[in-house]
Formats: sequence, C-alpha cells, structure tokens
Amino acid sequence: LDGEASFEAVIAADQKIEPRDAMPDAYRAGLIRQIAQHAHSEIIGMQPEGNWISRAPSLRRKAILLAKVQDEAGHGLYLYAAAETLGVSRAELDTALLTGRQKYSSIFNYPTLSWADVGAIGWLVDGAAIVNQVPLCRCSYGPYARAMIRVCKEESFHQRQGYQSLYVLAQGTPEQRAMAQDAVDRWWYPSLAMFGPPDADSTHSAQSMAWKVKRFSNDELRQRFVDMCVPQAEILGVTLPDPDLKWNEERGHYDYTSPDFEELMRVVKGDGPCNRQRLAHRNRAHEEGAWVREAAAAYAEKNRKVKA
Amino acid sequence: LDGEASFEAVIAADQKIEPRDAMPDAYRAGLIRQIAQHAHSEIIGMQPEGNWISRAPSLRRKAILLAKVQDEAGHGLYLYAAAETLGVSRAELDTALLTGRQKYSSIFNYPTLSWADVGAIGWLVDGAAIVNQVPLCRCSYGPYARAMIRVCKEESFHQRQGYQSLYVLAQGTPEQRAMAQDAVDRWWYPSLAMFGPPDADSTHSAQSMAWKVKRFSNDELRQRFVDMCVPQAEILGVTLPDPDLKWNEERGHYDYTSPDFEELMRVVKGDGPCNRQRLAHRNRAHEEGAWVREAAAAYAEKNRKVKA
Amino acid sequence: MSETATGVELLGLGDDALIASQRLAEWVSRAPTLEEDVALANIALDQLGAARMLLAAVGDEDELAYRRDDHGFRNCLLAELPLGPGRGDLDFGWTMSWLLMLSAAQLLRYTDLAAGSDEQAAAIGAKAVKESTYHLDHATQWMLRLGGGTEESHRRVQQGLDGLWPYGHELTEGIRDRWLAIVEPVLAEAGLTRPADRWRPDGGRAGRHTEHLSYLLAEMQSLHRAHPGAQW
Amino acid sequence: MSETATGVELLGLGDDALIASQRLAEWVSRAPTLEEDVALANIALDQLGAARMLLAAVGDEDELAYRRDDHGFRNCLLAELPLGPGRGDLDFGWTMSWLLMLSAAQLLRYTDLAAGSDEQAAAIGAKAVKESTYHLDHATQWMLRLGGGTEESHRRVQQGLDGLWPYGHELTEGIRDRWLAIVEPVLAEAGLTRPADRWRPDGGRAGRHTEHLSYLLAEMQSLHRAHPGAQW
Repeated sequence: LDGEASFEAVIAADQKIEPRDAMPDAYRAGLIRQIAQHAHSEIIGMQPEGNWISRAPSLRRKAILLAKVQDEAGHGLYLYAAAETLGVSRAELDTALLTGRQKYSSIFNYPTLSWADVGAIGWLVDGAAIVNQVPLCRCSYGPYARAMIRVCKEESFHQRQGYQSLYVLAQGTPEQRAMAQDAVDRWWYPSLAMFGPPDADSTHSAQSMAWKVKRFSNDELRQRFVDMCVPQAEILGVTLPDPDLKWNEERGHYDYTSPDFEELMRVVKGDGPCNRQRLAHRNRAHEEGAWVREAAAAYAEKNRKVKA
Repeated sequence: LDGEASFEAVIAADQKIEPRDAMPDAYRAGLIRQIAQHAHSEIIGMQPEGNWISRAPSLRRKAILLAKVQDEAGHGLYLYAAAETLGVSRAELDTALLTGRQKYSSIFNYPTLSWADVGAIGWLVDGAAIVNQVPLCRCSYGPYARAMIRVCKEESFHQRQGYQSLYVLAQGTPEQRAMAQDAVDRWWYPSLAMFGPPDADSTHSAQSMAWKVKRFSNDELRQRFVDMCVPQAEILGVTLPDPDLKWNEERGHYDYTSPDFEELMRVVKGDGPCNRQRLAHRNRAHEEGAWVREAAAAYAEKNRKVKA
Repeated sequence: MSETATGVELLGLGDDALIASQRLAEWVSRAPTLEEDVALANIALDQLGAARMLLAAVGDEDELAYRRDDHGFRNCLLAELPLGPGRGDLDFGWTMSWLLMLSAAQLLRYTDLAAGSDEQAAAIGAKAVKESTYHLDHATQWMLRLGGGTEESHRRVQQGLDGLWPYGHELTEGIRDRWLAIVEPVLAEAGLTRPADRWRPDGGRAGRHTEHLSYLLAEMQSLHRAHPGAQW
Repeated sequence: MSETATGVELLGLGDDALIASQRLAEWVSRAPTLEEDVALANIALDQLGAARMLLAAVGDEDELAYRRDDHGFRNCLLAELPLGPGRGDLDFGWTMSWLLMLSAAQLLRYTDLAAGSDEQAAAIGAKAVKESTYHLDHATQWMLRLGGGTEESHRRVQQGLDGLWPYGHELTEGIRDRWLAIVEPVLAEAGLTRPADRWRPDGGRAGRHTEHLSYLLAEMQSLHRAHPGAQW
C-alpha cells in the first residue's frame, strides 16, 4: 500500500493515524492549525479566569479556581505536545500565538467583570467546549484523540464546579443573584458563537468530516449545547437572554436566536473588548521571562559540557 | 569692613545674611547641609503619607491629604531654591539624596500602617516639625528664614487638619478609636526623637546657636513639644504611651521618658523599618523619569537653536 | 435638571473626574521631576474637586464613591485605564497622551455645562472650564516636548497615543469634531501620527467597564468598606 | 493544644502560607515558561491547602482570611513582601530567592509540627513536609540555574537575595542554624554570595507589618467584604 491508500484505509476502518504514519499534507496542516489553536486557547484562557484568583470570596473557591487555571496550563502543555508530534516545534507555535498569526478561541477576548463570570465561564464556556471536544476524543489522529480524553475529563469536572458555583450565587443574596444573571446575560451569546459560523458559511468543515477530525457540524453542536443548557438554566433559576427561546415539538429541539456572527467576525479579526490586552499580556510575560529562559539554557549547556 | 567683620556685625545686629554677602565657609556648608536635609525630608515625606491617598476613606479627606502631599513637594522646591542661593546646584542635591550621602529626617523611615497614621503624623510629626521650625523663621540666613515662614504657615494648617482627623477617629467606632491609639503609640517616641540627640551628645549645636541658625537646644524644643502635646492628647482622648509622663510643679514642665536614642542612631545609620524602601522608591522614580528629563532638555535645546 | 444637564450626564462627568483623579494620584512621589510631581498632584486635586461638586449635585459624594460596585460607575473607559501599557504601570508618555485626550473632552463638556440653563451645573462647569484649560495646556506642552524631544520619547508617547486612541471614541461621543479640532493640531505640531480610527471600545457609560476598574475600586474603597457606617 | 504546637504557632504558619499563596498566585499566566506556570500555580495551591488546614485548626478559615485587618495577621514579613524590588513587581530572581528562604523554613517548622504530640497538628505537618520538600527542591534547582546561568541571571538573583535576606531573621527565629545548614550550601553551589547579617526587620508575628500587607489584603478581601454575610 502506498501512503495515501494506507491513510484512507485507516480512516475508513475508524482506526487511529499515528505520528509516523503517512498522511496528506492538508490533513497534517489542518490538524496542526486546529491543535495549536486549541492549545493557545488554553493559555490565553488562563487570563480571564486568573483575573479573579486574588479576589476569590472564600478560600475554598480560591483553591478550586487556582487548580482550574493550573489545569488549563497543563492542557496547553499536552496539546502543544500533541501538535509537536506533527512536526511543528514549540518555538514556532509560541511565535504564532505571540504574533497573532494563529488564533485562539475568541471567547477569551471578553472580560471577566465579576466573580459570577467565573461560574458562568465554567458552566457555559466549558460546557460549550465539552460539546465541541467530546467528539474529538474519537478523532482520527491518535495523539490528539488521547489528549482530548484527558482534557475532556478535567473540563467536565470544571464545568460541574462552575455550575455549582453559579448555583450558589443564584440562590444567594439579591446582589449575588443579580451578579449571576448579569454574567449569564453577557456570556450566553459569546458561548453560542464558540461553535463557529453557521454551517452554510463554514469553510473547513466538509474535508474535516471526511477525515474524521470533525464529526458534527457547527450547527448540530450548537443545537446540542442549547438543548443541554435550557433545563440547567431552569434549575439554576437564571434566565437565558433570548426571548425567542422555546421548545419546538416538531424538531424535538429548542428554537433559539443565533449569535451575532458579525460580532464574532469582528472579535476574530482583533476588535473584541480584550484582544489587545490578552495578546499584550502574553507578549509581556514572554519578554519578561526571556532572561530566565536564557539562563536555564546557558546552565544546561554548561552542565552538558562538564559531563561531556 | 572686611567680610568676616561685616558678617559678624550683621549677626550681632540680628539682621539677615543674604546670598551675595560674605560668610564663613563653615556657615555656608552648615546651612547647605541643614537646608538640603530639610528639603530631602519634604521629598521623602511624601511617601509615607502618599501611601494612603488611594485609600482615603472619604473624598474630603482624600482631597486634604492630596493637597498636603502636594504642599510637601512645594516645600521641597522652595527649600532647594534656598539651598541653591548658597552656591550648590540642584543636581548635586538630588545626587546627595539618591546616594544616601545626605540624610533626611529619620521619622520618614517608619511605615504608615493605618489611616490613623495620617492623623498622627499631622498632629505629632508636623507638630514637632513646627516646634523645630518656628525659630528658623528668625534664622540669620535670609532666604532660609523667608522659606521657613511660608513652610511654617502651611505646616500649621496641616497640623490642625491632622489633629482634627485624629479627633474624629478618637471619637469614632471602637475600631477607629483603637486605630487612633495604636497610631499614637507608634508615632510618639519617633516624634520625640525628631529633636535630635540630647544636648549633652549634640554636635553642631553651639556654633549654630552663635550664628543664630539654631536658637534653642534640642532638649528645650523637645520639652516645649511635650508640654504642648499633653493637653492636646487629653482633648483627643488618647493616651500618650509613657507611664512616667507627669506634671512637674517645680520645673513648670512635664517630666517624660526620653526616646530610645540608640534606636534613633540605628535608624539614622540606615536600619530603620523603611530606609531601604524609601530610598529605593526615590531612586526608581528618578531612573524611570530619566527619559522624560532628557526629552525635555533636548526639546529646549532644539528650540533655543531655532530661536538663535 | 434642565435639558442641557441631566443627572446622567453629571454622574458620567463626575465619575470621569473621580476615577481620573485616582489614576493621576498614582504619580505622587513618582514623577520625572519635582515640579511635575507638584503639577500632577495639582491636576489630580482639580479632578477630585470637580468630581466632588458633580457627584454632590446628584447624590451623596461618599455614598457614590465608596458604595457602588464597578457596574454602578458611569465613567468612560479611558478614565479607568492604567497609565501605562499594563496593570500597575506608570508611563509618562501614556499619561500625557491620556491627559491630552481627557482634558480636551472635559474642556468641551464643561464649556457646554457652563452654557446650560441649570444654574448649579453651570456654576460647576464654569469653575471646571478654567482648570481643564490648564490641564489641556499642561498636556499639550508635554506632547510637544515628548514628540519633539528624543527618539525614545517620541516612540513612547506615540505608543501611548496608539494604545489609548480607540478609547477616544466613547470619550467624545457627540463632541468628536470639536475634540479633533483641539487634539489633531497638537499631534501635528508634536510631529506625532494621528492614529487611524478602527476599534471603538465602549460600555463605560452603561456600567460595562474593563477588567481594570474593579481593581482600582477594590483599593479605593477598601478602608471605607471595612468600617461600615463610620464617620471620617 | 500541646506544648509543641500552640494556636499562636499554627496561626503564624497558616498566615505565612496564606499570604505566600496570594503572592505566588500573582505569577499565574506570567511565568517565564508554561512549565513554570504550572509549577508556580502548584506551589501556590499547596500553600493555600496548608493555610486552610492550619487556619481551620484555630478558627474559621474564611473569617480569619477575610475579616482581619493587617494588624490581625501573624505572618512573618517575608511572606508579604512584593516578589520583586517594588510594589507590583514580579521578578523571577527575587521569587526564587524568596521561595528558597521560605520553603526551607517551612520544611523545618512542619517537620517539628509533625513530630509534636498534638495529633491534628502533627497530621497537618506530615502532609505539608512532603510539599515543602518539593518547593525547596524547585527553588534550589532554579537558584543553581540562575546563579550559574548568565551574568544577568546571576546579578538578578543575587539582588533578590540581598534584598530579602534581612527578613530571614524573623522567618527563622529559633531554627536559624538548621535553616542556614539548608540554605548556605545551596547558595555556595549556585556561586552566590551569602549576604551579611545586619539589619533584622521584624514585627510580623506581633501584627506590625510592612506597608505592603494592607494593599494585598485590600485586594484579597475586596469581594468578600463587599457582600457581608453572603455564602459562596
């Protein structure tokens, strides 16, 4: 079998492509882009949630939040490692993020304005991420699929914690209830937008489906997410900010208002509330850490020479 | 009349020495040291009080404190100008402060730990400064005497404001009263130490007296301060932290416990709680402002050339 | 309230001045020269004075300053931004760009207030106009010095201007042409590039702020909130 | 409480760990490498975990963390210092010097706690000893890399060490010889100069802190204090 045929056979058999296997250039490039974007999202995602660590209102919540943000850094590490198996270097990936050449999830370009945002991100943003990512655990590229199994497990845990944190607020004082509702009002549509443009306008999807990287369309996943959230919102006692949200008996799904995709495109293109801030923060951490990385490299080099 | 005789005649007649008058080198050097130290104290003194501007508990108190700290910068400016009339440059004075070659009042090496410290500094530290400085308004060196008239007037205003601020706390909630007492406990002895070592150990004093720069001894001024504070403390309703403080009918003064002069010497020599912090702060502001000063100089130079 | 000076407008202007004062006061004891320390403290005091008059016209000044959460504040986003590229930074180039933008807008707003039919608001406006004129002049002089000083100062002040410019849209809503007529000639004389208009962040007037404001308020309100009901 | 673990000691250790955790968490999303971001968050979490056990042993953890003013805290001054030369700074050289000093002392204190007769305290100590061993090792490895890395890294870590060293006296009261026996060999191997002993600032254990602590608490307590009585 030549490379291409072997690749197609593995895909057809629903088995995994591994790093040394032959694969089409476009498959490789597409996966690098997708995994890198996913890794970058974990890294940038540390900022909006990290914003509340210093002010968490109880030590228990502080510990939960700190652990969650640490997990995000950890997810970034596995995912970069998965991307590296496709022949891209960590330094290239870092540069792509720092220069804005590769994107990260636009959701992290919104600010966290109150403590309730931590809960809302856990419930809605992690919830949307899980809906997006669970199918990736069966993705045709082995290292990515395996990384996603671990990531999804931890994200489910985060999602439950976020939901529980928001639940306490929604049952709390009038100020806490208002804080919870305000957070849901601000995060609902950006979370719906996380599934990407409507299927009609989506570019990469068809090929991704054929290669069993992507397994459901943007709109299918978005619907699944809405259907999941509505009953959860009822239990929480918060109102989803969509007056047209209602059960459609015929479709067996909730009808809902689509997010503003023009806004999504503006944010993707760099004009969301925090794009500049997030990227400047990351660049600054990178620059300020340069002397440390240089020292570690110089020290390792000296030790290598001593041993040699 | 030669220079020396003329100088002596002016001093004897209780008139003012002016910048162009002849004066002994030691008179000049002593005055430069004293005025510079005084100016430096105003500059460093901005830090402990400035520490509470951002957290002042009412807008009225914030405005009063901000105005006071601004006045300190203004006092620094007049005093540097007075020192410059003696032939020293502003740059030399700045360097002397930044390198620690010249001192500033050791009182500013104590931290401001609560809002009540702002009131206690106004009452005790400004109070001690006024007792020290009022006689300087009659000092034999004209520019210094005139600067001191303006400084003393503003300091009296600050002292009344500090006293009033502390009074409100001392009449306030139990927490506010405790805050006020704690501040008085911490600032009392350092304020007594502001008058310098006991007369027996004081070095520069005799010559200073003869030249009518200094007009009262350290211990005389300290006693005056104690006698002034005791009735004020009673009105405030705070306890001065000296169990041996009592009226001495025979002397017509309050007996009091001297401050710990060993502690004073440790602080003067650099080992107070905040010496390193205060000087590092000043040096950093100076370094971070270098590019601005260079720009202003370059711009002025370009404009001079254009006009020439 | 008259038609020219609604409570909403006064609150917005008062919050602008209060938050600007808090930011400017960060410079105390840190300015590049002692003269500038005096000047910046003075401008911070003017801002605080204007804030107190404006807030007192719509409610209790301390209740408004110390008891609202960030979403209760109505200042424009520009006022709350750090005076440098990141949180906790103080950069003189950013600060002068910020002061130029802010004081030009305040001058126009206060001028309009002074010309309105509400007597109290007009009196506040008239006083504040004089102060804003001085603030604008101070910022202008520094923009010229920094823009025309050294390569480094030019670079730094341009960087500040570029970073802050987008926030000028919200700041100048309804007065943009008049504001540009003040600001653009200063930039031209200073040899600075007037940034392009693209991104237009807003939300401050509706209580949707940046992540920076709640940190500023946490510090500003800490002592007051720790002693509920106390007098100072 | 047994004679080996009084409430005062537990409170002091708990406050050290709580404040240290708050400082370390400032590094989140700012570390020199992603691996180090994970490590520093992990150490901050360990410190927070130890703090919660220690504080719970002497009272209500949230009451203690959120309702005391700075003079109620009993942490040593070292724990509250900024992790860089000035307020708001984060310098990796200072941070590793700080972590070396702190974790060596914590290791000894927790070892003593684990060996004491108070069962609850001994259990806390035993768990925390393992974590401190890792923190100390982490700091040690970095001291070697920074001390022996580049000229700049050597200069910066030495500067941090010099700035922090005086605070080691209060930190190591009663355990100084054992502490020096851990720390001095690390400095020697790293090629760093062990600073002279001269200035010995203290007061933290008695509630007299630096000017830094009240800022840290203002931020840490802001949300909790803004909602008295609320559950989270």
